Amino acid sequence: MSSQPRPTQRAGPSVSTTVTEEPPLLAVDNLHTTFTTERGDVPAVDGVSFAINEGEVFGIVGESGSGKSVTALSLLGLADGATVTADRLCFRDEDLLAKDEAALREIRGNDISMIFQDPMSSLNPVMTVGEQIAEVVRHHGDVGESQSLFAELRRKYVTGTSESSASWQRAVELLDTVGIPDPADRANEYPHQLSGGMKQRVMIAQALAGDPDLIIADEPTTALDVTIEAQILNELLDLRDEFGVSIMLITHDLAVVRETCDRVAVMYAGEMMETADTRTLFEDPRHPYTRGLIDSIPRTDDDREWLDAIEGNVPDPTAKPQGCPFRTRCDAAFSLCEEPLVAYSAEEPGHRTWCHLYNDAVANDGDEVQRVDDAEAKQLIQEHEASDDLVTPQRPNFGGEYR
Amino acid sequence: MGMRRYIAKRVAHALVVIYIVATIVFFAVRAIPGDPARVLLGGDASAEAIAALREEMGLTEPLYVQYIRWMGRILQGDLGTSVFSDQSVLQMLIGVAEPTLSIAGLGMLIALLIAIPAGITSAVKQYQWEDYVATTVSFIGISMPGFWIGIVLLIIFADRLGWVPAFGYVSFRQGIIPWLKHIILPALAVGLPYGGILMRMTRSSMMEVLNEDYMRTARAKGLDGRLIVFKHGLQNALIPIVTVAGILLGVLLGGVVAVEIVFGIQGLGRLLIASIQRRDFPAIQGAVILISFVFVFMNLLVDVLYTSINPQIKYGGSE
Amino acid sequence: MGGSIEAGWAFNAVEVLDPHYVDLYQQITIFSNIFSGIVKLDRNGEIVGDAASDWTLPDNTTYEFTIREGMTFHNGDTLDASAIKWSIERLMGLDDSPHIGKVADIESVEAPDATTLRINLSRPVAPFITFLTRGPGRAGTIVNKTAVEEDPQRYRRYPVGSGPFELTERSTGESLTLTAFDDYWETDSEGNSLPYLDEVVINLIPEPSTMWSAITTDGIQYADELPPQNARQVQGGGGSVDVAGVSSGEWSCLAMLCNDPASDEWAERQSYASGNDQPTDAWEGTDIPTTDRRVRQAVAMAIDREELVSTAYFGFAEPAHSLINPAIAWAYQEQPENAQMYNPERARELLDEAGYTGEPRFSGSILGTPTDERVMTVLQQQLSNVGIDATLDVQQESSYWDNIYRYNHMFMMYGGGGDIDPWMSWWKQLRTPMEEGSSGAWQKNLYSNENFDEALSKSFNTPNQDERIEYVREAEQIFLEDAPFAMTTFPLTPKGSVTQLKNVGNQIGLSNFHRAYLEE
Amino acid sequence: MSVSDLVESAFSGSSESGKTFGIRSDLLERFIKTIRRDLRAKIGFLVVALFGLSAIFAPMLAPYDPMSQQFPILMPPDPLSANPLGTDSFGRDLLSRLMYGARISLAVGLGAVTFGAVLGILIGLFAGYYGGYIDDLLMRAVDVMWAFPWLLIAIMLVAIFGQGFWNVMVAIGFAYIDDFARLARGEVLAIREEEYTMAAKSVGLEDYEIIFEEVFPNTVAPLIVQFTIFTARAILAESTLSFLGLGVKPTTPTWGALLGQGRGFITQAWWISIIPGIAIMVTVLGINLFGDALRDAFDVKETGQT
Repeated sequence: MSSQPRPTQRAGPSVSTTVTEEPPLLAVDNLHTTFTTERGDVPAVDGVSFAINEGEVFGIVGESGSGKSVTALSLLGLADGATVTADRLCFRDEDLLAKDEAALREIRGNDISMIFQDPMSSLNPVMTVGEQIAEVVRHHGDVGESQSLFAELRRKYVTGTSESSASWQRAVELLDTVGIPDPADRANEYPHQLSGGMKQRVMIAQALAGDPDLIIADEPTTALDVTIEAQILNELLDLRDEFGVSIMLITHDLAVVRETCDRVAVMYAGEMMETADTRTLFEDPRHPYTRGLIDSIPRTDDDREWLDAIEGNVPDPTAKPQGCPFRTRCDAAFSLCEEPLVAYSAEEPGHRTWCHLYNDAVANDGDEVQRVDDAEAKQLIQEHEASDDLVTPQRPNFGGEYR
Repeated sequence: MGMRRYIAKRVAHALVVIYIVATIVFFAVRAIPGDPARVLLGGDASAEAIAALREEMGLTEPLYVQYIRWMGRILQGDLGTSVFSDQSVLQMLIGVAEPTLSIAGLGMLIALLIAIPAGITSAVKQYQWEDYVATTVSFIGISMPGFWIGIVLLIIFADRLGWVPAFGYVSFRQGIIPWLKHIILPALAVGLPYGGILMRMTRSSMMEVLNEDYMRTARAKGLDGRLIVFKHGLQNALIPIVTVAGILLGVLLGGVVAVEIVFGIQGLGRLLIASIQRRDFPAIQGAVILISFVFVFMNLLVDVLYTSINPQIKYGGSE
Repeated sequence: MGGSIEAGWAFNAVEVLDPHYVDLYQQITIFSNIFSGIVKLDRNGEIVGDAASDWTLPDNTTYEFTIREGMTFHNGDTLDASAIKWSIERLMGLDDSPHIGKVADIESVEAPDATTLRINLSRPVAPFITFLTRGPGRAGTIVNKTAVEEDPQRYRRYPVGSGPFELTERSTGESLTLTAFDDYWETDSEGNSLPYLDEVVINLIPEPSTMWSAITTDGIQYADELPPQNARQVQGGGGSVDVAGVSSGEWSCLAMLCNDPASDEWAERQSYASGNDQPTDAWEGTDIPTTDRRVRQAVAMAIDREELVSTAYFGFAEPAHSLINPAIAWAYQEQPENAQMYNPERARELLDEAGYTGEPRFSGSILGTPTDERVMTVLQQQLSNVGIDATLDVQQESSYWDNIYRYNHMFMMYGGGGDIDPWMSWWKQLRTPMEEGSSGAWQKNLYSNENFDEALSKSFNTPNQDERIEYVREAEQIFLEDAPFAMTTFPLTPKGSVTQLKNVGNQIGLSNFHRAYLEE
Repeated sequence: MSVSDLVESAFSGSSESGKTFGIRSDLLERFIKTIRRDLRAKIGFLVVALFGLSAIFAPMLAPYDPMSQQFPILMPPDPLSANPLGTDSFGRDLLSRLMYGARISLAVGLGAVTFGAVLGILIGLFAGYYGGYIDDLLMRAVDVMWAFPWLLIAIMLVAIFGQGFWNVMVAIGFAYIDDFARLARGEVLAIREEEYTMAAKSVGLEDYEIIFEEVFPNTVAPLIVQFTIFTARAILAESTLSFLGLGVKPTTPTWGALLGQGRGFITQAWWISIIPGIAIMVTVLGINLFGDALRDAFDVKETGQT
């Protein structure tokens, strides 16, 4: 293969030149999510770009605090108190940033639904699981049951949801789909009466209820023990096959990724480190951080100590180092690392690495730098830079969304 | 089934508490200096007459005998006869309970009607003007003596504006409107401070709920804000409030006493104070028992209600 | 005419209305609308016939009454001499009645025929006739045999009388309803039957301020007692409310401890009054200034009664310079010689003479009830002006009565009401306590003076008013000389009525509706 | 669930919660920081300080002797006159009486809560620390107390022991024992198993040493908040008792007593009952604000249950 340096194109278009032809289901380009606190602005997500295609399972992996969950919340405008900006944030070419709260509500649950990390706290303790699913069905709006405030409150506090209603029927059906035994009875139970695994299945059923095109699963298995974990993951994959729904799987666990994902993005301190299809990533990890992660897989059973493979901790988001956030912990760090990060493409289409080691002006054996032509390198970086500054649409800081 | 056993257990407990209260009160009132016989016969009655009456009232017997007698009667539901009015204490209590309970009831209603919506609003609109207004008002409400609110209301609405009568009580049997007119000011006087506390409660409880994961879930489902608050939030937020509402009854009952005085209403509180001043032992005991009874059982009721709105508790109580 | 009115009584709960047990003035003012007496007091405070059309004293110990014909009780029973006989004899049998003393000297009661009632006394009792008045007297107030014998307990609360109104309904702590008694015997000068009013609803309004707003907002048309501070607002009329300050034969004073209860002379004697065999040792080794007559006189002079009237009573009282109150028209003098007058200089001199020259001259505590508080507060100030340091001890009524008979206070707020004969304010209060009989039975301050006792006895045994007045004056002079009481005021009760309500009888503090009417 | 908790939560501004341990060292520091930072604390502190000082220095500040009846009676307020707040029904200067009144009212308030706190905390600490039947016993006792509405307890005690400064103080404080007991107990239970308690045990400290040197200091934060808020309530309680005529000696001016004396004059001299009421309101409001701020500063957890 030729090691001929190729000028990397702008991130946006380059995304679309990946495996499939038709436009991606979700396209995220240079996403920034910033929380304003009295301790100053916190860039939780700091320039993230990726795309998810129809029927694909896309993994985002990173340590806790790497901004992966916030990324997910930002997509649906659920990142309270944060200001979200991006060059591009499109679902089926609809600009999500342009949508107001009401419009977003239409998307949530219907087109994109979420599964949260902790099923214990993510289900409403005072509502039967059946109702919690049924209301999504109604919200999805093709059962023709009123979902006005009054109607809903009457159902909740007075009549209860009738078991014969279409929405309830569908809820039971869904519980069955996600493999809950005698769903008709279960539907009438409260979350605290179900096991952790059951709860997570309920969450999944709930996520399916609006039959969405994309399910964002945020650490869906962390709170569960290993045996259950496998079941749940398989459940998800089956659904993908069954309904052709795409899944964005957020996890800190590369092993999970290897089992489930088609493509994966590695995040660190709110920034992208590397993205590629799963096989490539595991066979040819280019980023030192990615390598670190992969080296540590054998010890996945425990999710705290596995980072011993990489010394040090994630930097405080308010005091992130100049340039590459990882350089303080990186063995291969060198002169360019304080320069702003840009994406460098590898041979594999869609395999991109945010690490100056792969600047064409740098010669390296993948672990160590042999020679750097600083002047040329910096110039190349600036080209990337320049290509980034265009007017970025942004969603204002909504604060709490209970209006 | 669990529920029934739980209630039975709590009732038993409540009865024990009331029994102890009753006992304490029995001896407490006898520790109050002053002789009922003398009060009854008037200051200048002859020593003989007084001695005779004390005999008749059974005050000459040793304390433990009196106590046993009294307990015996209590168990037959006989609270004795008022020293002062020759009237069965039970009748007296029934007579005065209505106004007091009317005021307390309406007061609590007012409190809840103000507190819950205001609390929710200021939680949802946290750090916006609605929140600041509600919070300030509630703080002021908490900081005023109820009876003083009563005085102010009386001056404005009864004395100056003459919208409602300033004194007394008419039973609802004589018509709802007059009844309301007589108790609205007292009810406000007891309700506002109480509402203040409840509102603060609702606010903080609601704010906790708003931060819960399941509320985020609800939003991720695409439900609209109001629906989320009232369908997913409210019930959860109310769980602690229900308990509190019960506890606060004590505060409220206490408030009613002073308010009755302000509005010259012949209620339980008034009877109690008067009876203490007259050393009317049976009446005092009756009143205190009744009050503790209401208090304890309201809380029992609240506990049951609590378990019913919170599916997570098995009837082991709210411990 | 006719019509019905709402009235307000400043009282917590009017329960007992059986005149033979009634002790409180608020009760008297109610039942004197329900009952007839043998005699009654007319609007000038003169004693006139009620059930009796007339009476004579064949001798000093016999009263012979002519009883009206055709009188009936509310329950239809006829009221004749024998009914009255029964009523009096009932009282004579009630040991636990506060009024039994009034009939103690009755030897026998006879009713030879329906219209003649003869009462024989064991000895002359000058004030006896006043005992028989309908209102304050109570001894001669006529109760109904059938009703009493049916259920004496019930009778206390549901009395049956023969007065212009009958008690038809009552709800404890709330109200009593008086309905006109159709067969009431009396008619007015044009022969219209009395009473004019069909109904009087008596609301119990213990709260003074609410009583006031009630009558100003026409919630009630009559107030048995208004808070003086409000009443003073409408003095001089003009408003929709008329206020009359009426004397109910009430007097009030500062009683001063005249002897050490533990002294040899009194250790035994005090028990006749107090019933406590053990005299208090509260005074052991301490000197009691008020045992010195000069000190008592000084205290009496230290009291500025005008200021007291205006500040403590808002004008609803007469300054009291002696113990005979205005309701006793025939004996009352506003300022008899040696009357107790305000004179701080002289007071200081007297205290100097008595040897109390320090700063303060001496300290003592005043015992009183919450109702005395205003007066006490003002007195405290006035005493301090002559160098006496008084602390206030306000006790609930029950403990007040306990304390007062322990004689452990130097000063006591004390007074009486409904005293329509000097004897009523003197005999039990100031005469030397005796082991037997009522003499000095109510001694609050351990006063004793043979001459005073003597004068009282004489006045007690002389029914003839013209001779009697001599002894009364004699006793009064001794009283003023010894000053066991520092008189303060003769309180007036502010009675309020809306201007349309006319002719309520307020003699001696009563509220008699039997000639009252509403003006169209 | 006890009144203490509900009041706590009722007054808690922040929904962020989480117990703070080992705060004893920086307690004072936090105090001062709070006052400097938090507006509520500023206002509250100023108000309390203002009334506190005017109470302490009343003899120097008050224009007249609060007892001397030297003015015309029932003079309406007039800022320019000799009696800016008017006179009462004895012609005594209201401003002076208000200032002297502050002394008693505040003293009773503080005293009462101190009494309740000391007893309650002792009970709570022992109950919580020893657990078992001691716990049961003490807590049942507390339960019974709790079955009386506070006013009942107070009225009874005053009726039995008579009026007067100390009696009223105790009578009011008595009602707070159970609340403090519950709070202290809850806190102890929460931290009994904490490492340092264990450690202390293991090095063989005496129980009382552990309780007072290890456990107690760590319950301080919530207790302080509790204390502040209850002081406010105690002042209200005092006013109610005095108003009912069951307060400190009827003749001594306390805010409640002033209110009570004004009662008979509502229609003609509103100021006698309104002005002391305002004084009470402002003070209590101040204390409440302060307590509220403290809670946030100490980040005291609001528990739903006992």
